[in-house]
Amino acid sequence: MTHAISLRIGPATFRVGSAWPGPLRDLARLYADYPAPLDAIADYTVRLELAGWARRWVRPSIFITGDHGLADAAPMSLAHGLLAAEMGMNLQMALGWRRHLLLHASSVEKDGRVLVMTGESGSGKSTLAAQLGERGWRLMGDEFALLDLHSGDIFAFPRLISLKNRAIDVIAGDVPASRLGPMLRGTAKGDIRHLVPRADAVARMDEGAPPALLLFPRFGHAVDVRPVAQGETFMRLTQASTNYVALGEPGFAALTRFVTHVPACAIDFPSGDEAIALVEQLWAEAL
Amino acid sequence: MGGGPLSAALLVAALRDPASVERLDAAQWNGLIAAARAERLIGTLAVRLEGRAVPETARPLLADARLDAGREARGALWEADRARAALASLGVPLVLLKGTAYAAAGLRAGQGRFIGDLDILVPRDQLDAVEAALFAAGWEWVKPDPYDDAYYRRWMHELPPMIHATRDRMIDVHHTILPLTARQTPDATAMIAQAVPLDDDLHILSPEDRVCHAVAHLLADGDLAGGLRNIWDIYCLIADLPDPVPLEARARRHGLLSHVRQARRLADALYGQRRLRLTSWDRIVLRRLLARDGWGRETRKLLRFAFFLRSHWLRMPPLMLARHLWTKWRKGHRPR
Amino acid sequence: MAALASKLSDQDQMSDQTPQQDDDRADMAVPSRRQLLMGGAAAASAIVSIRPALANTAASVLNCTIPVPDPAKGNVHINPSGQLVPAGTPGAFPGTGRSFTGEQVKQAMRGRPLPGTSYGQNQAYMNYIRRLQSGTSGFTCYASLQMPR
Amino acid sequence: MTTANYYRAEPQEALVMRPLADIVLLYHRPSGRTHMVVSPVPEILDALQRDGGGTAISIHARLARDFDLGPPDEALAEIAAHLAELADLGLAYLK
Repeated sequence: MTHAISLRIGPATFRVGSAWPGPLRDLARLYADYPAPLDAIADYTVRLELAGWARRWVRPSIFITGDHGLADAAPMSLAHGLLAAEMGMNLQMALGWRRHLLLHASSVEKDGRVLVMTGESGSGKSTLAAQLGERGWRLMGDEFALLDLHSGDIFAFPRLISLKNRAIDVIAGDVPASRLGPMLRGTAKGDIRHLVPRADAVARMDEGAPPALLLFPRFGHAVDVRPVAQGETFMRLTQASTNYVALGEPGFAALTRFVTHVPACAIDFPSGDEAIALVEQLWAEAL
Repeated sequence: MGGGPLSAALLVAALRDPASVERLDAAQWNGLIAAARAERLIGTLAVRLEGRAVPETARPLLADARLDAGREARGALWEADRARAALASLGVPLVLLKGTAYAAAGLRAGQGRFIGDLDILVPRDQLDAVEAALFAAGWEWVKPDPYDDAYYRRWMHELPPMIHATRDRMIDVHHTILPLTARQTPDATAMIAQAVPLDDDLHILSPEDRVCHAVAHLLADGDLAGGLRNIWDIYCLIADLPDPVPLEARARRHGLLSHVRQARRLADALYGQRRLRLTSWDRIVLRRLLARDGWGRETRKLLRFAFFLRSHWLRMPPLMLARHLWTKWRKGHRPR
Repeated sequence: MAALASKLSDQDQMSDQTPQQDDDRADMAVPSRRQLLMGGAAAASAIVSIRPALANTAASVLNCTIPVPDPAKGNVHINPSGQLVPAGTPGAFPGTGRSFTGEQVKQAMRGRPLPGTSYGQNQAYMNYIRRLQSGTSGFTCYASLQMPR
Repeated sequence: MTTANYYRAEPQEALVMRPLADIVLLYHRPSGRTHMVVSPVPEILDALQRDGGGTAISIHARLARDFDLGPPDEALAEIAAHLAELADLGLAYLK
């Protein structure tokens, strides 16, 4: 492929190839301060290919593929090239990662312990993690949390945070432009702008820590807190993990230890501010 | 544009001579891994490289692949056990084929192998009973399309594929090993008669028939998709033959002698000592098999398409091919 | 899961000991002659098997589309219950010739009709999508949108 | 669902059982599958494993010693239904 870049996010190294230079220029700028890959051997190859032979000139659009791919993947406009590259990397992790139990969850760390938040996209887990990341917590990831199969610690996958729609105004306002990606309008999930995690979160991305609290956030509802039983927590986490079944018994043991050690609550909140107050209160109670 | 040497060549060299990987640089490792994943040989490669000096960053990746392969084999054996339980009441000899058979018998060809669907061979006259028993045990048709169904029943060597409702695993029930229309007509009854029991229910083909089946599946039927994996199977199966002589006679009996000889040459050229003389047709097949670049992408598209057409051609006589393609074309099948 | 949950609600505490760490067999000692909950012969299943959530999360990290109907099926129409019928069957809807995105189908599952469809068309298309089976294009995308079965 | 069907138990080392506060988790090594179970399934499995196998009748008798099972005919039918389901999942083997 004419253009290529290697980068490391947490424990995973990616080789991203592209038929166009644009997406890789954005990646190079936004991932500039990330610790470099140990060498050029990549855990995964991502390919941003032409979505059809005419697509180089006529309405250029990208077909995302790589070591792992989805036949049903929708072509994406070149204007959303950075998002396509991020999705390509996420897809390799979702379909291929085996070194940790992969949870579709955001995670932040404070005082050496980790708060994990899981829920469908649109539940607010990513925005909440991004906000906490700007308020003294160390952001570990807004999309994937890595549960270590031996220690039970959570490890970071601090990819670029994807701020969606309203969250862009809430957060982008008070962060330096150098930490912001281009405004991507009209993607399948609305407007998206990528935010680079803070410098210390990037520098400390290899530091794991034990989980202390699991939350199931739900944006847009009256404030409410409900404990979630271990059985239901276990079931919901197996559905929020793309590699639980693939890991076999080590996955079973790691998830069983997690649900028997980490208290879980469902929290509803109408807006970000209530959410942060609620989280800080529950965090204090959990310790 | 190709991104370094053809990665498939790197993959074949690494399987043939594992020590050679110690001379690879990072770019070549990336090509090797991309090709191994695209050809679904990453597990086989990882098992083959166990104990070799590999770069620090490649070690966890290969370890993951070995663990995956182990779980893959267990999943395949569990499917075989479920099929055994479903068919136990019929008293039908259940012959495992391909990957599941190699894993069940602990053959070298099964080590690290990607397995995927469960393939079984049953006597043709038991097909309806087997189909009913599988339905009762929770399997369903994958594609309930009447045209495909009739086509499969009349011309194909197997039932239409079935999938288990809750386990999401597929099963292919064969009553012979080549489409009825293919020129070669292997003797499935003889294969079942010579099958080797693994335990009181499950059987696998005899050593010679295992080679013949793998060859039939690859050369006579396939468009060589997964060819590198199939030839690796054949290379291992031939190497494990207690005595090479009976293979020729068995191949002749199944009408596959020329194909078995070609497979032997290809296996030797890719994975062996590379001493056997190749025909020009062999070289074309090898060019098709090695058509993958350093990014894991398929290259030589025209050559690949030619083999795609060939696979349909081999499957049925010309007149029927025209009607089949016309029906599919009318129904909107466009080769992607 | 609902069946299991209902059984849980009136299930008294299994055993009050704290969950052991790594001992292989939990001790089934039961202090008193406890009433073992019997839901009757037609008891809802007391076993829920975990299924791979691969599609569920994979496609949520990637936009996907569902062609209605699968172009490989040729020019067929869709009857109200979502089955493919020969073109021109009365009461059936023509295929759209376009694909719906995962997001649009997810909204439709929550009541907002598929864009550009009449009420009847939307019902027929959603029934078609619900009947998708592995091997038909769009199945992985659809499987990924469902809550755990 | 005859109550006289004899089911052989899975060997003990094939099953890992972990009780949670409200449910019992079951990992079945040969299939690599995880199941979540509530009473009476863990008790039935345990009885099956203690004897290496059993029928709905024998298991009903064994459970009746430790538990109050309610009307016998209903309990027998449910135990038979669960045994059949366990066999479907490969957690027991119908002889």
